[in-house]
Amino acid sequence: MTGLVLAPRGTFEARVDLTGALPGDEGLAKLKIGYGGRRAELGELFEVSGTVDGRLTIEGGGAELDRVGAGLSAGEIVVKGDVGVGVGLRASGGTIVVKGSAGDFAASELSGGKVAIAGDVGARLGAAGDGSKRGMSGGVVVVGGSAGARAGERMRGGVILIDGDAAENAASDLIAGTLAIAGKLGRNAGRGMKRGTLFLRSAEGLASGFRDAGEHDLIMLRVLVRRSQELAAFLGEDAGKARRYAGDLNIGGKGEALIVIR
Amino acid sequence: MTEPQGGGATPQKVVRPDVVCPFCGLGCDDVSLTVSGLAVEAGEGACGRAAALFRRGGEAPPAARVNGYEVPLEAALAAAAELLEAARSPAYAGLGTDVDGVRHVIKLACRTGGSVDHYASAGLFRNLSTSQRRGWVATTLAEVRNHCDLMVVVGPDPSEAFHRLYARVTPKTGRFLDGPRKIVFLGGEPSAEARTQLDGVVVETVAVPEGGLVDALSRLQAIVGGLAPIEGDPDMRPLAEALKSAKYGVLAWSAAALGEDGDLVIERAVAVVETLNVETRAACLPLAGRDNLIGANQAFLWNVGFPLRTAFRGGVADHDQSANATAEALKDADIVVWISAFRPERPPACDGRLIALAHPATEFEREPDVFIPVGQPGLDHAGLVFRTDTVVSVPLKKHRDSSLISVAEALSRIGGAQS
Amino acid sequence: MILNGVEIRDSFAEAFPMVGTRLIITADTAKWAMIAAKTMTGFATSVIGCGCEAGVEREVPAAETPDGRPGVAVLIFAMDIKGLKSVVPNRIGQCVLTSPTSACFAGIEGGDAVSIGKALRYFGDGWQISKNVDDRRIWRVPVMEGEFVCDHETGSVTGVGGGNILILGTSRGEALAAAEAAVDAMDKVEGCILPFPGGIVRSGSKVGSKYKGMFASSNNAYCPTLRAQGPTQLPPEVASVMEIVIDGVSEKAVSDCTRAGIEAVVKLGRDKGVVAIDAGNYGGNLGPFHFKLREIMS
Amino acid sequence: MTAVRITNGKVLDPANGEAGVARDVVVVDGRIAAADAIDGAAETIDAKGGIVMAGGIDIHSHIAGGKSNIARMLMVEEQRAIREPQGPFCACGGGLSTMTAHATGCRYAEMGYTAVFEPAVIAANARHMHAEMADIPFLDTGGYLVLGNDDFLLDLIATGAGQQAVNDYVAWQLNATKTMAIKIVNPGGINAFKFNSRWMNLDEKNPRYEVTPRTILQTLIRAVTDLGLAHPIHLHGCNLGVPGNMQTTLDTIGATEGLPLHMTHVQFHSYGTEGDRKFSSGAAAIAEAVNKNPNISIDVGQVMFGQTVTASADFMTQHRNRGIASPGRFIGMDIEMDAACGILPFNYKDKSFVNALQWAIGLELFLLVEDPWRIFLTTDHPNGGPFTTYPHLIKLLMDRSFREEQFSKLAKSARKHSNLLEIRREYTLEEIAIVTRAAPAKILGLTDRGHLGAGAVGDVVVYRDDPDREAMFSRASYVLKDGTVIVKDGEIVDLVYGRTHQVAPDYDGSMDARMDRWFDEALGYKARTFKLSDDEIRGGQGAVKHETVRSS
Repeated sequence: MTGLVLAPRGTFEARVDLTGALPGDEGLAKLKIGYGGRRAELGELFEVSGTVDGRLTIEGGGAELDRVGAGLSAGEIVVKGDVGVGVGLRASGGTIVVKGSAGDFAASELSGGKVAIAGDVGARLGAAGDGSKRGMSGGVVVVGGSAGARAGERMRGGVILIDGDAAENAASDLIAGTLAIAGKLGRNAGRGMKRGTLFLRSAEGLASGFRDAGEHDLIMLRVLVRRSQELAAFLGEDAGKARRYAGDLNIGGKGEALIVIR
Repeated sequence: MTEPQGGGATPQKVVRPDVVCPFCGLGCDDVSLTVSGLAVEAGEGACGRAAALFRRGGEAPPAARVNGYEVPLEAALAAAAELLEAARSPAYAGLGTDVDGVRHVIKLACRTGGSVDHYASAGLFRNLSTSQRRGWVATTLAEVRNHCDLMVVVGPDPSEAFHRLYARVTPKTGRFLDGPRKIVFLGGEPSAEARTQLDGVVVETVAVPEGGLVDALSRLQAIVGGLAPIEGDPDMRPLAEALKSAKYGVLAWSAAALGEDGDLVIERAVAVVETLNVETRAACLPLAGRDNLIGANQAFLWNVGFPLRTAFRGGVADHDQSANATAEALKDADIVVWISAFRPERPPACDGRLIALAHPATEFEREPDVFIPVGQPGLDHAGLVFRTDTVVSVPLKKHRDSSLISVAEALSRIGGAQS
Repeated sequence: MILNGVEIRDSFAEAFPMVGTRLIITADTAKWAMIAAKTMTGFATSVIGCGCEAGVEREVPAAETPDGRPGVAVLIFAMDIKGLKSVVPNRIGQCVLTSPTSACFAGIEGGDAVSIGKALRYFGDGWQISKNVDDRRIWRVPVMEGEFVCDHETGSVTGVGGGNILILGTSRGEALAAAEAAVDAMDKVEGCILPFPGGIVRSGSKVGSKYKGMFASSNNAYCPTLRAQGPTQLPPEVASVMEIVIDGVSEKAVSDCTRAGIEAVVKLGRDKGVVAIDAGNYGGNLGPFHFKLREIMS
Repeated sequence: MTAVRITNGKVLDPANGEAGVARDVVVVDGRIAAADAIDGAAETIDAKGGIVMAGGIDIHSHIAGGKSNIARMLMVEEQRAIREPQGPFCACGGGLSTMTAHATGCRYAEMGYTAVFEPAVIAANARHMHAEMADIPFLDTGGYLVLGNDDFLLDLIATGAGQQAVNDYVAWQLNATKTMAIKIVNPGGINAFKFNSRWMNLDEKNPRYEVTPRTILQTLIRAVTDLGLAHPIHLHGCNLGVPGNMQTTLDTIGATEGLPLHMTHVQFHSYGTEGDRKFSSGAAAIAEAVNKNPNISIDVGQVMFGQTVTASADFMTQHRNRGIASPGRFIGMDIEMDAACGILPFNYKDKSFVNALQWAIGLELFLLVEDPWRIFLTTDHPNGGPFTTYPHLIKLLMDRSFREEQFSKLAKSARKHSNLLEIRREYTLEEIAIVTRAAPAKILGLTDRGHLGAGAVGDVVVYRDDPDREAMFSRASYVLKDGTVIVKDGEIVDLVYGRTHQVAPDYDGSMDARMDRWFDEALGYKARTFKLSDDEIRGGQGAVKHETVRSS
């Protein structure tokens, strides 16, 4: 079962906006997509093969490929390479797997489904887009590498796990949801956090408005690791105790950063 | 109004009073210009920057150039049209032009495709980050001038960019003020010139540790909203009390000066004002308006429906504030159309071709493929620009005969040659 | 039908649909899980007087609970979903939230949602925290001992209430012993509870009364002391009758439970003083579920 | 000479008493000529089976200016979702409740409208308004200047400067802003909000100037009467949207003392306080008052269900309503000692008691006001809903069974509170022609518009006589603007631009000096910068200046 396969016909000379290229679309080759300052038929840029069966594979990929899987609601997209900005933008379901890295606004305003990116992601992972009040509201995002600035900005639900580092201002103005960062934090993580949970390895990099609330045996942790494979992998299956930092207290926030004691 | 001077070979010296200044967005209209032939000197009313930007020697403007060679204007326009015809991803950048110039950028970009951004839009989009998301309560220059009894300047002194700000909006007296006006600099210091303008106004400064403005405003927001935030430096309680008891408190800032976290600073300042308005009156004065930035954005909104940083592809507009920012767009652009009619702003470095519709005095790091010197709106031709408060727009007039064409005309002719 | 000397009467238990849910109550120890479960299912013998019928379904091993701690599954039944939505949060709030180390989870999916944490979170006075993982929301309500963790809501199911058997014995002691044996066996059936004290009700009732406002009253046809004063269902050798009432999540669960109970009683046999097994019904016109004893045992 | 002959159609021209007359309409050089003025024509349009009317005129639609731009910015989702397709005559605009200038012109033209007037020009924003209106294709436009909250005027009244000074000031402002009528928005209330008043009733004094809305209204009614403006004061009254405001509206009618007054979006001002929710329809009482007072005209401001954005100078009211914004955003601005604005997205829902009742109240007004020459078809675009809903609204008015079917979908609680089902009236085509063309032209004093008599402008529409009136009015068969065919079968086929209309009454020259001083002191810039010049209107074309009694 291979589904549809898109193979680039050559190197891209301009940014390609793949909005609308979703698995399950019979007429993919005729789809008008943005190519630099022009519009082009997808078939001009990609060789389209295979059959529609809910899966779409993009061979090669490339940092020029913007908005891959934007608006996805079902099915699977696999990119055997990098993607540009806005991968999984406002998707509500399905699965997107990127074997390479992704640009800015990956999984921005995601409301469901799963996005897995093997490499690094740019700024504003899962964040709110222009003019939107809220970022990602549901679903799961797993990043194998590191994330750029403002990961999870204004996020209000769902789970983001970052295996690598998160640059400055991670979880800025985060409303709710769970953001786990295995690596180092840039400065001011969690600034303006209203609610929500950060899972961290160390408190270094937390914004100034966080205060240590001590070590606790949290039943919640036991529940989370049993309900989420991804969190189990991150927290350890026997997670139970954590040091809790409350914040951002500068703004009267009720969020928390938890450092799981292993 | 005119004062004929001398005669013979010396060009007639004409003094033009009450000239509207188009540069910073305050829209001062009491600048006096002395024009002798092509030479221009700003006198009374002009701040230092306006004087420098209005100043012209008597020399004839440079000719248009293609690949560094002087050519007739027509040839340069044709060359530009040809380059654009072949372009794949144009980036229209700079955008320092009047409303008419922006209209023509839209028309051309709609045809050629490509992204459009203004070179000074960073501050605008920091403001939009909040105004578009949650809105705000804002005010205009004359409201501040007459109503505001307490102004809080958030961050660096905006008068660095808006030279005559305080003289214009916070003079010693205001129509509805009962006592002296007070101005608090939060996390910034008034310049020496600002202090002179603020003579008769009670000036206070509240120092904020480096990088601490977001947290300070967070605490202010919390206190005004009835929460009890943690203690921090500075103590924001006195300012919160002052704002609550003010009749018309204004929080002002220059978004461009607020740095990378500026959007977060602004969001908190807006929240403070929002909360204050439940019981008393307050408003924001967001300042960002250099070189008709606001006018360009306004013209975009009514013509395209989107703010700046919009790209056109096959005639369809797509708004994306990060992807279509000039710096991002340049990574992909094979041609940059640099537009800067108000000042000799240098175009950014880029790999692609460069068409410059630029101020005659522009010094290029790299010779543009096509250089078309353009006139300055409000000096070489009439035009319309918007003030920083977005509501008022001011008419610019022609004050000398320079033969320099307007951006609108240049683009219109490029578009005409192209089709 | 006679099994091991015990008559299985040609009768049937007449049962009604009830709406029920299952909750998994956990705690640091099995002891505390059971205390919380017992407390929250207390005073829930009959929907008539208690608003619901509830009981412990089974102990759940730590490996199977949502938080990996020892747990107890309880079932709660009410006459309709509205009733269930009112009693469930109320009982959890009073008896589980308050019980040391406890947590409370949904034990059933689908059906109308019944608020648990969704309703109880307000105890947190704004300090409550919700976590939504795997499309399931849990609430963390700060309490003096730590945090009370509770699922946002639980599902519900239309089950069966009022399944029953009557054990007719030759003496009070023998009837009770037989009923206890039945309860032991019936307890092992999943999906059922026996809501009465120790699973047994000695005051099995008939519908209605001569007194206005009484919905149930002494089932005089089965009262041994009244056998001389009207129609009786008791042969002369029967001196005592015990009833076991069964509520279950499905018809099958009730049927399985009924069988398990009868089998246990039959195993004791006539020698241990069990004369007959009967069941309570109202003539078959009121409840849609009829558990025919002989069919179940055939 | 260019000439177009429209033949075989039925002419519906109520202004000239023609109700379905079979005659040719001939347009010569952009103006309507007698049918026999020329032999043949360069172009003949066969309007067989069609109804021929004058171009539609919308007297109240917020199509341009700062508040429209704020709305566009706030509703970026709508702009993203609704893009105008690229085409030879279409630009890159979009939106619905927040249409771009180009889209506004296109959508109106497709429906057969050729003139639309912006009812709220804040003087400080007039230049922007004109710049934006110049980019609206197809339509004649003009603006009504918002006065009544400007500090200069309130100061004149408060200091007893006299009616003459007020008249001079009003005339000065009309000249400076190149507008065509005077609008009052929440008289004195917007100003009072700057001094932290939250409510303003008709006889309540402004906290600063101690002037009441009644005085402001009467003073400005007197001013436009003295100046001889064709259009009466265009009033957005006190207490917009407040339950019980029907009494304010009735009192306001009383305050006119028989002088002409146009009351706008009256639906929002016709609320009672009956019923368990303390919100009820006051339409019957308002309609009765309108019927009895021939000096009063109204437009309705019908509420139509769906997402829109409300944009008003009435910051006081909008600030009060900020909590019901949907999506939850709100922009307010105090503006230049002049007025203010408040922009608030809103989603009208048929299952909402209040919204459903608002819908019914609007229709009740339409159906209970007897004289179609004094009521105008508006949704107060975009405040009650986008103007693209007009065809649907026309069907509601013309088709009782359709109206009842729609009524049955409303929230039950609202149905109980409306007597809409008792009203049997159905608008005739002629009445539609009156409320959408003839009457608007008349109330605005546009003598050469809204009719098809010789000399009128060549703004002509041919509609297919479709029994489904919504379909009929959605896409005109032909639309001519100044004699040029711009729409064919509901599609734009050519791109032309209309003109801007203004009045320029004379004023005493001493007002110039006074305004110079006021601008220098209060506004902080020059009156001469503020004043628009003719060469700023439509690329130097200037405006069409209409006669007033005191004309320059």
